[in-house]
Amino acid sequence: MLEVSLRHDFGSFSVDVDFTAPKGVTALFGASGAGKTTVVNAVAGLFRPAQGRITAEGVTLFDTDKHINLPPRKRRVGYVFQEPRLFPHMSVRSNLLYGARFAPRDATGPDFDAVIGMLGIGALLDRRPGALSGGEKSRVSLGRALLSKPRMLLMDEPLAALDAPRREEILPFLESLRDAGMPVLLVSHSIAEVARLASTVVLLSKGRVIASGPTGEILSDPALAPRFGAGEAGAIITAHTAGRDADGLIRLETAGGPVWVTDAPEAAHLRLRIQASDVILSREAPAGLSALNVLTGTIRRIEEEADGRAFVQIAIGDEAILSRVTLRSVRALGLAPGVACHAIVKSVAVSRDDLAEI
Amino acid sequence: MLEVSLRHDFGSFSVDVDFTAPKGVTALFGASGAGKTTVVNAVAGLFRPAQGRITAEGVTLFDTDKHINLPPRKRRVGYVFQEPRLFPHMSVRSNLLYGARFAPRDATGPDFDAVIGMLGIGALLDRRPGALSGGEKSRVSLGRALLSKPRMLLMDEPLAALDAPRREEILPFLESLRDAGMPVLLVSHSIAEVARLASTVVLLSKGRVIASGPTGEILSDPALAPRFGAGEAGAIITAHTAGRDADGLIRLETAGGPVWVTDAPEAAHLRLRIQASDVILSREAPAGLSALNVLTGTIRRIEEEADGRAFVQIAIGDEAILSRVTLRSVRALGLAPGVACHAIVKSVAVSRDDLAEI
Amino acid sequence: DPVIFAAASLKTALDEIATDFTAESGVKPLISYDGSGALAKQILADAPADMFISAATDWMDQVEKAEYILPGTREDFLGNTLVLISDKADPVEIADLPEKLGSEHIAMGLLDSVPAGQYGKAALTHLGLWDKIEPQVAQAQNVRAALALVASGEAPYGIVYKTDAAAEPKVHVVATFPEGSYPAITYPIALLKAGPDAEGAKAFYDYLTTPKATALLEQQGFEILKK
Amino acid sequence: MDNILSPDEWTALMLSLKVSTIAVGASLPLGVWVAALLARSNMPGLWIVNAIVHLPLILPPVVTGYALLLTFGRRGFIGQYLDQYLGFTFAFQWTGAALAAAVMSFPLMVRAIRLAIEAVDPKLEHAASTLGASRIEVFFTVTLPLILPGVIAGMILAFAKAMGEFGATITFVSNIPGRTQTLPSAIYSFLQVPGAELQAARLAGISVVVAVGALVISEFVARRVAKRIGGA
Amino acid sequence: MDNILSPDEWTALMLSLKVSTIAVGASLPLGVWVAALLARSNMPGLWIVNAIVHLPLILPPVVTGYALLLTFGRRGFIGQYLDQYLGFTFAFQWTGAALAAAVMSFPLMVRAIRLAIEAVDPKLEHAASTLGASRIEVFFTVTLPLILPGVIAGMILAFAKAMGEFGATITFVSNIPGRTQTLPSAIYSFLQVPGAELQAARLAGISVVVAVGALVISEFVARRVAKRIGGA
Ligand SMILES: Nc1ncnc2c1ncn2[C@@H]1O[C@H](COP(=O)(O)OP(=O)(O)OP(=O)(O)O)[C@@H](O)[C@H]1O
Ligand SMILES: Nc1ncnc2c1ncn2[C@@H]1O[C@H](COP(=O)(O)OP(=O)(O)OP(=O)(O)O)[C@@H](O)[C@H]1O
Ligand code: MOO
Ligand SMILES: [Mg+2]
Ligand SMILES: [Mg+2]
Repeated sequence: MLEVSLRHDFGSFSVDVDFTAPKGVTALFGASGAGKTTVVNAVAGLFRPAQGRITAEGVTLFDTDKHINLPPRKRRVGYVFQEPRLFPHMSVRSNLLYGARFAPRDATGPDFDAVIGMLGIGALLDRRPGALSGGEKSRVSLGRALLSKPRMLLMDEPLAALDAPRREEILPFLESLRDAGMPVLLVSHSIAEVARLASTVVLLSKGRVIASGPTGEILSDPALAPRFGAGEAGAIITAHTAGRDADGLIRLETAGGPVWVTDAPEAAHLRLRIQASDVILSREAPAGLSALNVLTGTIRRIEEEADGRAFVQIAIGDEAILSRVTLRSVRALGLAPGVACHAIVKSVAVSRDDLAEI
Repeated sequence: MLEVSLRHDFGSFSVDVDFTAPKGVTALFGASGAGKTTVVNAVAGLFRPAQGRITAEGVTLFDTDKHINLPPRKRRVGYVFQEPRLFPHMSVRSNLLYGARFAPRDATGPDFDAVIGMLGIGALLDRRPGALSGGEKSRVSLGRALLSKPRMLLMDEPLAALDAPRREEILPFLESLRDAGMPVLLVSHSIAEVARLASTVVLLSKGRVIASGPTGEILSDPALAPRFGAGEAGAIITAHTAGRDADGLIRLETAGGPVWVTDAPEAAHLRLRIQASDVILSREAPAGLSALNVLTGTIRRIEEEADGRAFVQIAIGDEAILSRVTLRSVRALGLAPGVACHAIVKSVAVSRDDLAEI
Repeated sequence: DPVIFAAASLKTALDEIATDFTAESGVKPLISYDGSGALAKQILADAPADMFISAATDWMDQVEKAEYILPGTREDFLGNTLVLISDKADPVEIADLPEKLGSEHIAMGLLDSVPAGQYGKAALTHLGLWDKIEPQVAQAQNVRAALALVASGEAPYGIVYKTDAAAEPKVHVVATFPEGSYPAITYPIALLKAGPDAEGAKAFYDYLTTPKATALLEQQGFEILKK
Repeated sequence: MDNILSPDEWTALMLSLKVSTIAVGASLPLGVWVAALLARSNMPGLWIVNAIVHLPLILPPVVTGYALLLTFGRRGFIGQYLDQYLGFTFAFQWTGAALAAAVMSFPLMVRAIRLAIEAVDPKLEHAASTLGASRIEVFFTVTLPLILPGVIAGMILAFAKAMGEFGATITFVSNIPGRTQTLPSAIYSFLQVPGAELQAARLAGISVVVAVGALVISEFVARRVAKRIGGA
Repeated sequence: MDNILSPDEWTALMLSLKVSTIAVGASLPLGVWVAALLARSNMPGLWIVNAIVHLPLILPPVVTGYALLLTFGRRGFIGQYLDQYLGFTFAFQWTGAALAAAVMSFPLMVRAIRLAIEAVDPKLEHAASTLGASRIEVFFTVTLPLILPGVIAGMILAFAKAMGEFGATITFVSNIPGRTQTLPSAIYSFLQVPGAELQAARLAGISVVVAVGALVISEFVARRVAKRIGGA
């Protein structure tokens, strides 16, 4: 549980932010210059807002009214800065181990070897930061924060400098930390990352919170879609693991019918993100297609866009999925609210990134 | 035309790279630590390899045999560094204008106001870099290189720190530069960016070139797919603009049939990227689907993957598209080389990012 | 071993005498040379010295007034003569000095603080030349620096002690100031209360008046006042 | 001020200011150049330059004064040519005092500037060079502005040293009231006169006020410059 | 060496080395602390500290020596208590020479270290603080290692100055051979005697060799340290 409320005026820019993050991963999302780093710095204790109050897990970190301002070291946040900020005079190993020596005896954290392996920095341990590549630096910086045995992680675009395969090796690790109960405040420009990791999204714009709430709600809100970039909108529905078939596919049950995926976290209940642009609609039950997943529901709402496209929201049980189709298809198929319809989703379109434990 | 050939040994890491980039945008792609920045630094003249030769547009920039080593300023490359490297003692405006004063009289380059507007940094001109956000810094750094009236652009992950909407405002600008004939060497971890901008891809791994060639070929090679990250593989086919329908959809003709998209560059001939995970296969001609685009062809090759999925390559005229489906579907539909089949692609799945002028 | 504070101009002679003395007695005087003023100030700040040889009476007066001196040990020890030097050998009439000097400079010790400078000023005043010469006086930090200015050709003339002139082969004595044109130059000597080795000091004090020692001093150009 | 200072003392103060200012101003370009050389060049014989620069610090000032006399005196092995061909001489001139002050304060100035240059991130200079700036242009547009606080620190150290320098000065140009008698020479004279301690203290006080004034101003300027560089 | 140097000169050389080393070593912690204060603190009265630190540079050395005598002499207003309660006295002891050398070289040391501290990126210190380090821990684990080249520069400047210092030393502890006669004092004595230039030059040469040796070694060490910090 993280409660942030702060106000500050930089002259040319002012922040006025209030939000509450229940638990798990909270994503700060917003355009460049929206104030994300400013908020994270305030939580870390590196920036002192003119006015505000910050509490984390019941501990007051900062309160202008009560004149409380815990120094950064007492906040014990593992901060992955937007730029690496490695200590240039220490080897990579010393950088990584720096935080551990200041941690309280009873503090726990991930294992050194596990972190090294996951980040692929085992070969760099005796090098100095000056001789590392950009991505290597940012991995070491991530490792340094993880290994400081923090009570909370603050991560400002930790994966921005990394290639996709490397990112996919790191994400499960962050998930496992989250699942172990570590609160995380994450700044990211990647919807996929946010959808996969975050339970709460706080959307910032020009120093103000313009939306905040559960990830599913925020991401499936068609009105907010432009903020996330073209084609990133999508709904999140609940799925229950129903077992693995003989050919290795994993069967999930949803309110709209079964969904088969190739890879999923091992958990009974999952959040399943289905990107709107991945959903094909059909009035008749489709046959003879390579796509295995056909969810059945009723059209609830159609939002026409200016550019010849529309978002179609299909109610599936209590939940809904989104499909983005051309207006031509809307007319050709006679789609309208109340019409029953089938949503076709390829198994491979649902990637590991789109599934998260509840 | 850029020819790079260089060899250097750092002890723990060695580079041995040879490639030729015909014209337009050349993307350097590879995992973190693969040697991308090292190559770019060598082209810029900031890193002097032990052995090698670099020529750009017929000018020899570097040649160990001939003892040629043009100083960086004579190379006139606009280098967008991986980290911003702004001059801290100058205002944003002075940073932006820094390069122009050293450019030869007759050098041309993009217009100041156009660059400012495109980057959205008009409000920052009188600020100092110390007070900018991470993304603001990287935009200014991009602007500084663009405004130095270079003969060639070197961009090391120029858009990594930016949000998707901002990125989409910058990409068309880079496209227009490219189309105006500016050679560009681009480092990027984003397949979408590479597919959209680059005509040539050079794939680096551990200091070696493991593949290089036209973007379409490299991206549709199933063997290379894991390097790009899950689900990013996809083929590139040629399309010809056939006009705009009454409902605003743009009709493109391909060897496999018509494709409708919602947005496309204004050009007669286009490269159309179709991501493998976006393609649904069907033996019968499908009907009653919201997906408008059905390409017809013959299965050429099926590459089974270890995890229950397969890449299916479908020949369409001289070209080919890729589809990624589950093995279950391969069996259920009886897919095999030689079998005729329909590839279904949603119009909205083809985004502006997937289309590029030839 | 006794600590001796002695005016810097005595260094050459005194070092030699001390070496002989050590050879004979086994006592090694530790001699600290500096300007008389600096030494006097240190004595006034309780410096652990057994003996003081000043180049001027006023500093010794200060020390005596503050009761640092062993009563009855102060004596006028040495005398010196003021001479005009030049880097050329031609003798000069002191009265012609203003003309000879033209726009050039004459090197002297600091007029307010270096005894050789004070005596020089007194002599020139007495001879009625001071007003003409004053603007051309280059005041050096000590006698040695004045000598160097003449030896290096920077200043064509300088006023120093006869003992100093004798030690620098590059300068020549071109005139001697008439006796009486300046106060007698006396080097008072005294034993002090505060030193670590009163006995050794006394021995050295006595040794200084042995013929062997006085011969050395005379050889340097000093006049022996205390026989 | 007139009733605090005698005309000679007043002249000495003015002379000290002039000498120190000119010593610092005239040696600054050379100081920056030598500092840049020491900080950035890899030339093999550079340690000799470094040693020579430090000499005035290592040697008692009087020795430096003698060395100056032997070099730049009217018959010195450089001085004689200056005199002969340019009719220029340092001897007994305030210019000589300025030379002595410059030489004595040079190591302090160089070290401060050098430390500042070593702190400049060469990556910024590289960036400037890719933008088309030549080495000299890079120096003047990037390096120099970034080391400004260090240059100011070097200047103030040198100025303070110049205001206090006396051993080399008096040996080289002696002490001619109104021409080469700087404040420290005047103070020294007083210290050698029985009972003139108060006068010496008074002059020392004035010297301190002047130098501390310069110090405070320079700190203020350096902080503003540093702030501009740091951001905001 | 024995045939080059008389026993007294040999003693003087050894004394100079001892005095300079101890002066630098003993003032280093204070120097680092004062430099950190001046570089980072915003306390209002700090300019006074700054001024006091610079005083020995501004004043003629003899004045500083005299001030030391008045302060730390056996009847000085601090010295009398040291003498009375601790039985310890600086005046006319080699410890006094070390004190004088320390005081005279202090401004140089502080300025070099201060410049180095000002060049440290506070963002690194912030990073350390988020990792749990207290201010003191941050200083010792991050700031201090980063300023090491500056500290070395400060030490070598101070050492060179201490090796050459003589005005304050001779005034404070006199020039007693074998006890308080440092190399510069010995040189000075020779210089005051006409015709002893060669002996003075010889001692000056030895002084230069020692200090330049220290200089070269320190440069080497500083470069290595800087390289370690810079990368590779
Ligand atoms: N001076 C050096 N000494 C030793 N190794 C070095 C040096 N410079 C670079 N390297 C190594 O060379 C490799 C390639 O570095 P480079 O910066 O080119 O990687 P990159 O492909 O740009 O990676 P990234 O995407 O992380 O920026 C890295 O493993 C790096 O550690
Ligand atoms: N000290 C300052 N003075 C003035 N403006 C500032 C200062 N610090 C930050 N800003 C401004 O506040 C805004 C928010 O900055 P912040 O670093 O929080 O952005 P961000 O959301 O992290 O952006 P990015 O994604 O680009 O890193 C920016 O416009 C920045 O220029
Ligand atoms: O005390 Mo002296 O002998 O005039 O320098
Ligand atoms: Mg930010
Ligand atoms: Mg890189």
